[in-house]
Amino acid sequence: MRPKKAKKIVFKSAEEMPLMICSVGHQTHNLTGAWRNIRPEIDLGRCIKCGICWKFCPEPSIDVVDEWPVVDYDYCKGCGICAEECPSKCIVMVEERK
Amino acid sequence: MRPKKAKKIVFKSAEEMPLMICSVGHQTHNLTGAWRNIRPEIDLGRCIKCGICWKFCPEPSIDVVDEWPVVDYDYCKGCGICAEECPSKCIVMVEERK
Amino acid sequence: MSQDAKNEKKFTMTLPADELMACGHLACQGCGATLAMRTMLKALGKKTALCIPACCWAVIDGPYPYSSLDVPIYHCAFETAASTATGVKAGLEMTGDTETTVVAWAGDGGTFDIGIQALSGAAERNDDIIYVCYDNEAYMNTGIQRSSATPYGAWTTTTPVKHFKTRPKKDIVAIMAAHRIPYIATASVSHPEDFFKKMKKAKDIKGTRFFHVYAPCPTGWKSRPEDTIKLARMAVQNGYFPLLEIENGEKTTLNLKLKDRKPVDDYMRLQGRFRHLKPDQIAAVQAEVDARWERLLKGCAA
Amino acid sequence: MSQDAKNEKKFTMTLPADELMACGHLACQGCGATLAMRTMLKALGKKTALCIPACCWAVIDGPYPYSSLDVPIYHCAFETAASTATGVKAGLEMTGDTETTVVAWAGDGGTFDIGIQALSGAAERNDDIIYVCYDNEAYMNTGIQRSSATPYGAWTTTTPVKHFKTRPKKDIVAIMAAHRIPYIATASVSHPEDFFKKMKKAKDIKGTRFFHVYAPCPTGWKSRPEDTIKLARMAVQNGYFPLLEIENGEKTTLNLKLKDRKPVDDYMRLQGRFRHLKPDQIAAVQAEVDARWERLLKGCAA
Amino acid sequence: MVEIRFHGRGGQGTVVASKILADAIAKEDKWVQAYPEFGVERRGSPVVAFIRIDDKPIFDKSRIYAPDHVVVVDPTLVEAIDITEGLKPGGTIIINSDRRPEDFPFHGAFKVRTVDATAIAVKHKLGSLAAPIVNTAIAGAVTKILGLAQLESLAAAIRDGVPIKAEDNVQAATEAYEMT
Amino acid sequence: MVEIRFHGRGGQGTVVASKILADAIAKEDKWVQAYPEFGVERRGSPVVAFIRIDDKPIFDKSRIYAPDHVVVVDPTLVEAIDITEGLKPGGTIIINSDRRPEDFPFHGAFKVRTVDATAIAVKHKLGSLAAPIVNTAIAGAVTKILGLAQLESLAAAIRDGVPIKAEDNVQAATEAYEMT
Amino acid sequence: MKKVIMGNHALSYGAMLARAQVISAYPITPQTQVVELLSEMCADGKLEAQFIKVESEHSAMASCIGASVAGARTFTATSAQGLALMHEMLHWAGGGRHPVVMGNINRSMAPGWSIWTDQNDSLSQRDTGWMQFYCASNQEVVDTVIQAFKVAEALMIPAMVILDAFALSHTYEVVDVPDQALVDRYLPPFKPAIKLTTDDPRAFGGLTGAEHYMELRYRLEKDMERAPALIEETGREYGKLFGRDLGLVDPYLCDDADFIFVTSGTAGYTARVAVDELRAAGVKAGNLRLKVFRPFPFDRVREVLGQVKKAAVVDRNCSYGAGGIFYQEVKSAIYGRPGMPPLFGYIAGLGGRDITTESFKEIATDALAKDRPEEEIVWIGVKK
Amino acid sequence: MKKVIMGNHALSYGAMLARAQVISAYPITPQTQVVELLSEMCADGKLEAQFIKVESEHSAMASCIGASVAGARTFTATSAQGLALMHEMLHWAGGGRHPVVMGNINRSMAPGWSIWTDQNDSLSQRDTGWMQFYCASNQEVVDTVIQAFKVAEALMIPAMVILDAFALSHTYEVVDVPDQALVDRYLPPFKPAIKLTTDDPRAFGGLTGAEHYMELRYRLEKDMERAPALIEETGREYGKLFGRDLGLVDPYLCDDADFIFVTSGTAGYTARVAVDELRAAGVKAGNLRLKVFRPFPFDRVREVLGQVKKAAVVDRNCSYGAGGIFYQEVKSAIYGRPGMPPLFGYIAGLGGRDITTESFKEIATDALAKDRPEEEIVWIGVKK
Ligand SMILES: Cc1ncc(C[n+]2csc(CCOP(=O)(O)OP(=O)(O)O)c2C)c(N)n1
Ligand SMILES: Cc1ncc(C[n+]2csc(CCOP(=O)(O)OP(=O)(O)O)c2C)c(N)n1
Ligand code: SF4
Ligand code: SF4
Ligand code: SF4
Ligand code: SF4
Repeated sequence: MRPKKAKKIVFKSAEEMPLMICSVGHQTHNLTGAWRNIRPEIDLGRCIKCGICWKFCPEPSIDVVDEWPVVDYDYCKGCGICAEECPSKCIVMVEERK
Repeated sequence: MRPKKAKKIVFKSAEEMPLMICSVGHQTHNLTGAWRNIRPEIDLGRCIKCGICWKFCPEPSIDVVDEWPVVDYDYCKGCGICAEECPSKCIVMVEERK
Repeated sequence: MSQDAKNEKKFTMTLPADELMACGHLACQGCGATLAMRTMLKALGKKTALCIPACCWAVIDGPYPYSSLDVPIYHCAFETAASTATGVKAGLEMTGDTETTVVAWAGDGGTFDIGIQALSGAAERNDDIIYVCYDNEAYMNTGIQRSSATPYGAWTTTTPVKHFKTRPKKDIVAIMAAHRIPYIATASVSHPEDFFKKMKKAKDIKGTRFFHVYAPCPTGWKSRPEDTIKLARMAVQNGYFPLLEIENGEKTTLNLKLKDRKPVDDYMRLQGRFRHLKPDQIAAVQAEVDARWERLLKGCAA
Repeated sequence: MSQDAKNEKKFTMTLPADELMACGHLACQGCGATLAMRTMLKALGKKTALCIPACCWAVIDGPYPYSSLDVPIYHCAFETAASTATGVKAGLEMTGDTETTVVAWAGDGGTFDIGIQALSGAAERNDDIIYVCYDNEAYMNTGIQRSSATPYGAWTTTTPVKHFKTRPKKDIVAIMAAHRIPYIATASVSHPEDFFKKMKKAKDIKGTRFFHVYAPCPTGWKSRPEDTIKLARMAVQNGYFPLLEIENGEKTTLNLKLKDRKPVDDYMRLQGRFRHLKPDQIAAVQAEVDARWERLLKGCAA
Repeated sequence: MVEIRFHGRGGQGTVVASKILADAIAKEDKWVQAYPEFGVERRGSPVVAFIRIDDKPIFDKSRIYAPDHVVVVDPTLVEAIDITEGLKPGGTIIINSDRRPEDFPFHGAFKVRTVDATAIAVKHKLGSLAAPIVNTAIAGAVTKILGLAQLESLAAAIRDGVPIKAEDNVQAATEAYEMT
Repeated sequence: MVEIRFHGRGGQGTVVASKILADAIAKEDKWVQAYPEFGVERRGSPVVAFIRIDDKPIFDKSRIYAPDHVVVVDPTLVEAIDITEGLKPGGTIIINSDRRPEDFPFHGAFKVRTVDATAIAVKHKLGSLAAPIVNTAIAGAVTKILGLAQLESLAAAIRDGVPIKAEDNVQAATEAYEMT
Repeated sequence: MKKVIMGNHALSYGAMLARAQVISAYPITPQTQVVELLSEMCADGKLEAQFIKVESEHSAMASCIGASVAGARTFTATSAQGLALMHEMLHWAGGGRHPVVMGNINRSMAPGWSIWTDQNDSLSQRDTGWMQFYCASNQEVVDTVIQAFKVAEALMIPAMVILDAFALSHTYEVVDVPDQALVDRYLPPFKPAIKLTTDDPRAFGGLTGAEHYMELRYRLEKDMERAPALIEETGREYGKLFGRDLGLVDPYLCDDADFIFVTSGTAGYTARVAVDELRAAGVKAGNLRLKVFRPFPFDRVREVLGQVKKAAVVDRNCSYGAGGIFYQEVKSAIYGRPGMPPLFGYIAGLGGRDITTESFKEIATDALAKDRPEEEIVWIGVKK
Repeated sequence: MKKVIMGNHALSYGAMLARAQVISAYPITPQTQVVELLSEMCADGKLEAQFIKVESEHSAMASCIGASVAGARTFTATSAQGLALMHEMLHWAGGGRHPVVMGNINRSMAPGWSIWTDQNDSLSQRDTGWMQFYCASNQEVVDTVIQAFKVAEALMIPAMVILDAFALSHTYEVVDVPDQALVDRYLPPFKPAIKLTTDDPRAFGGLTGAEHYMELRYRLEKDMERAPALIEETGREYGKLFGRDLGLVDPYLCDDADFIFVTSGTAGYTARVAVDELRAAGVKAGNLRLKVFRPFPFDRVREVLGQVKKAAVVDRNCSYGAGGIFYQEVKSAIYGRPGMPPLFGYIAGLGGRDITTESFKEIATDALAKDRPEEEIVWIGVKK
């Protein structure tokens, strides 16, 4: 898996660009967390580690840290799938504060 | 059915041609009998008027004259289908004289 | 019977006498495709418009400024038989002609290969056209190159004997059936009355109607011109090209049940394009034909 | 269970942990197509090359000079997913790489409509590629226009409520089955393990393999982003999108037999695109789904 | 010539807001040009729209780089991106927010005005609680603050341009117009 | 420069005949150009082929309108079409026929020579009785009559260019060559 | 009646007012709103037409051709890849004399994927036998569609109405939408002399030998040559009815100019602003905007260029290996004519890069500093 | 080794000697023999390539592109309708920098159906970013295919090798078929710097915004501009190995000429015969045959035209509404240059109409009688 928060690419001249039109950087430079207007919050107390939120996240922005699900808010778009699918209903979607 | 031996079309100028690219004459101007190297000859004596030769001629160059099959040699290409299919074998293919 | 009695007797015509296709056209000797056109027009009559893409028929009809047919033809681009027909139908309707039957008339290449997308699109929209594919099993107009209708084993100029076609023929009827259009029929130049009957029936159905017509090509098959009808008949009788109808992609009817199907062997032997095949290869063809036949019977049962 | 016990417990992963698709991509919130890609790559691994035609995924991956995937992608023309993949495969083979799995990855428009000819051609040649169609039932990338995968009754910007789509969805699986390719499978983002299993299986088959993957699109379906998985699951459970496999166009296997199928009604109610439909119209959809289901059971029996 | 930039998110009707304003302005026989950012915005992602106003025909078809004013339809963007980029010194920034102008960092450098369009939209049952549709309320506030058109023109524009709940939208716009 | 026109029917190998001749001539380091009529000939329909010969490179790519000689591969064409069209006065006409030169109307106006290539082909079992393949026999006769090349060159050309029954074809050509 | 509409809807209104009878189209960004609005117009009965929702642009043009030969007034719209996919059928409509009218949104050709504007898509169709109109405002779009039908049907030659992606297609402008009754007066129903009908069965477009083909193409060219006069005549007629003249070119302050830009599309309007600023700065500048590119307006271009001291052609396109296409064709048009000015060529704005008044000033500065061009092409606003 | 072969087979031999690795093609008259022979070569193992028998030309070019980006040397051939159907993919190969080499047989565009020669098919592709080589003999065909691969791969720009229908495609001529070992020396295997591989995964051709697109296209144009020198250099290198130089243009007796024809394709050879006859009749005539049209050989054309008193461009094509394409581009190339001659334009030979030595004499007579052109275009050999 590519590094997160990859760096933005800036070409100073046409010569710097590869002759063929191909990627040289990684899209993780794009912090899609900014798209979110509701955020998932996981109550680990009630989490049963079923892995369902992880498996269904389309970004994917649920990481597994020390065997626990952790939302990466830099990328989570706030779709709410994890909360919807969580069998133990331990994920709630809360408004981003304005 | 269009007239046989339709006349050839000759345009003297571009203006004479219809603006759209469309036919103004009939293909019967083209006497395909010239393509033939063997010719069907029908022995009417043995013909049972079954209509099979007529129905299978791809040109079609078997006419029906007074209820008898008559080959139109102006167009018959000499494929031999009529002879092959004739149930009473009353059509024979003979070499065109050279 | 006496000569007079014979003179009295009427000449038997199992099809209407009117000819909308006249002689003078440019088909090869013994061309099956030509016979197919002749029969179809007898069924559809004068109020018919044809869209013909690149194919032998684009040549057969005759060069500018001539035509062999008594119905209007739009010679369209190779891949556009269906889409052009759809347009013609819409254009006629919007200008007040609602009766004319619009027919897309294409070869197997123009149907199975480069034209299948336009055909599939028209079928999905259920556009009100009749699509007829006359199948001579290769690109003949350009000099016998393989198409996806070319059967396993056949020689063509692009499937040389050393590299003969090893893929089976694309099953266009099954593909069209999967589109669930109102009417599909197969026909053969050896059975013009059957073709005529089906065409008459199709004329009165609304929506997309598809015909797959078997049309031997002596030039491309390396067969004798006089064998054209015989070959077509054999193909029907040995189950190589079954005559059938499918309604709404569901109801399949086999038009002639064959109790004892003949082997494909002698049918293939009459064609130069199969000359190089070894017995086991011919057996493979036989097996494929048998399998398809079984599927069909199942389909009819279902 | 005690907190310590819980701390001990491993986090359940029904799929490999490796991610070949990373975050930062441009999919909408709750995009099903994105999840489909994530799951497929888990099954195929690094030695995979993708040919992606115009579709949402051409945007989702990210703009030049970036990419979200850890496998090579050739962004190809809209109608060329299959033909480009065929070329890539041939090119790799002729330059010594025989292992890489070449995948054509296209939307429903790029598959059912403008890309079906290239797909049909590749299937007829049995080119050695995996073709995946992720189906969101319309042209979403261009802003929700009808495709031939759009179901009966659905609103799109080109099938406005007053003129909603009245033609049924094209049955791509039946069409591909008629091509008799080695392997066909359907999958749904709601059943990633099933999708994963089938993809693994397909990887080891030679020839043309086709996947039809159900991928809800909240933007285009006017559904809530969080309902994406739920909708996909309902579609599977009510028989609207059955999970199945077809081998050589013959052997059909229904992956989960449903004894009591749920009605499509509540599934449709969750989607704004169907809001305008009257009960009888929804009943019509139900009838169509039931009929197709019956055909499938027959097919399996056969 | 007046040039305004709008900031919002895909799906919030930012473009519609600018369009309604353009309609209102045109009704007063001014010349106007309105366009969205030329991009492939996805639902939720930040989007931009522009409008150009003049009392003679507008021939300049190039994009707006230095707007006179900025309108922020979605306040969360204030943290996410630099909404002041290119804004002319002394330009006005109108933000949909329940906070006070002073609460914003760029207050001072620019004229900041806030309007709680969300509250207004919710009150008039426009859109859902989770996703209220604020474009008409915003339009009302902007029209007033920048003195772009008469309330009547705006109301008329809304009646032409907004198919559903036209009157509720007119009221939302009016309330915003009068509040500010 | 010598220019020759061939008349035959689609499927009879008229083009092949001209091609074989061209090969033979090229073997003697002359420059040659051979081409079929640019048409969509169908089996059975009359077709035409041309060949141009010179001892320096040939730059003229236009078509041949006034040939020096005419070769008629299929005698039935003599009635069907005007095979003398454009033929240079005093040009030679070589016809595949069992009849005598005098039997042909244009005898006198032109030098007419006949060769029974069909008989030769049949004798050497080339093609079928119904459709004998006469192109090599014709080539033999033409080579000799017009003095285009040595028999060896023609034989070699046939061996290169005719895949099946090469030797029988060489013999047919030789017989025609020597007969005439 | 005044409306604030986007360029794409201006196309739809044009087709509606012209009473198109058959529409066959396929969606593509940035054209989609054209077909979406037309779908609605058909659904609401505002437009009595059959809308064929085809499966590709190739089929879109094929079915337009079919409908046209059957006698129906036919419209479609596309952009970039879609236009390119139609290429074979564009030759078909042109050579077959089918007066289809098509809207094309100028979008750059892939790869890489771009949805932004430049003219390479439409200009690569310059040899297909279509007339090409380039628009600079939404008003011009709706007016031109109506005129295009009139000219196309009079000459039996198809016509393309072209607008820049986003800069027009998605930009809302104030448009005076013509009155239907007046449009009906201006544009009578389509009644071709020859059409496909069973009453007079003909074969269209059959195999055409060397003895006929050239004459048919000669006629096409001769009719193309009649177009410029007809466009100006019908343009004046349009002016009488609707108060807006439509011509081949749109000269701005060229009469007394020392230096002019030669432009097209929206850049041709931005150029006017630059001209004003240059004049304010003391440069006697002008702008010649070409509205029609096919047929090429030879006479008008020569007229205007004959009276200026220097000119700079600004191309939002490039024919790789030959340079800017407008530059190439303008040079060709004035070759060998007395009193023509030094002509400078610039390429700007590819792939949606903006062309601003600054771009024009940069061009003016460069051109005014030189006696004659020193490079084949000068690229503006590119990181070299 | 000397062989009498048809032009189509010359293409096949060229591809075989270049060791093409992937061939993807679709049949069309008059190109069919190209693919038929290649099929046989693959079947016989004479050529180690994968031959993809696609279902359309659009797919042919798409699969060539796929094979090329994967690092394989790729060849295809087509004509007219097939070429037109590829149009979108031609832009793709050009813009994507995929060095596919393609044979195109010049055939007139339908409708009406024509299988006979003219140049409208290939010239309508002049804006797609391909190099274009026009051949006049079968020898030139085989030589040019080999050179085209070398130049295309060096620049990463695709190339089209073009020959007239029948006049070359079906005409048997004496050809010296190059020796494989020498060809291998001249043309090393294709080893692109960047290609599609899982070892270094990249996304090719993704969405390219206004901030990047123009630079990529600028690079394409700059590399195109390097082509003329490279074509001459590799042409001389070819001459050293095979005794036949290959250049951009083929001037015949131009040095001391008062009047020259500017020609291309087979007409460019027939013109030489006319030149000889004119000289015999006392007219100091010459002929400049353009072998390369893209990139346009600006310098060579200016050089030659700068030294003659008068010139007549003969076009076997027409851009409707603009005239002959070679005429247009030659005029454009010499505009504003000192000492350039009056240039006359003629259109001849459309739809397979023959262009004979008489045609050229008619042209000479017309041009020599006038001081400067009196009409935009003069049509030769058309029934007006
Ligand atoms: C786009 C395009 N590609 C190729 C051709 C050349 N072409 C004309 S007819 C033909 C073959 C037609 O085969 P089929 O459809 O089977 O009809 P048949 O000739 O066998 O009657 C081909 C390849 C063409 N006209 N257009
Ligand atoms: C030839 C061509 N026509 C049209 C388009 C415009 N276009 C790009 S993506 C798209 C729709 C794709 O729909 P689908 O395949 O269903 O994928 P989705 O966007 O739904 O993921 C269209 C019409 C194009 N790129 N090329
Ligand atoms: S809200 Fe959506 S994007 Fe965020 S973590 Fe949950 S599933 Fe992933
Ligand atoms: S031989 Fe053939 S063409 Fe002649 S009449 Fe008999 S069937 Fe017809
Ligand atoms: S090639 Fe075959 S199909 Fe074509 S005209 Fe001849 S016989 Fe008929
Ligand atoms: S439009 Fe639909 S398919 Fe496309 S990215 Fe958004 S959610 Fe996914």
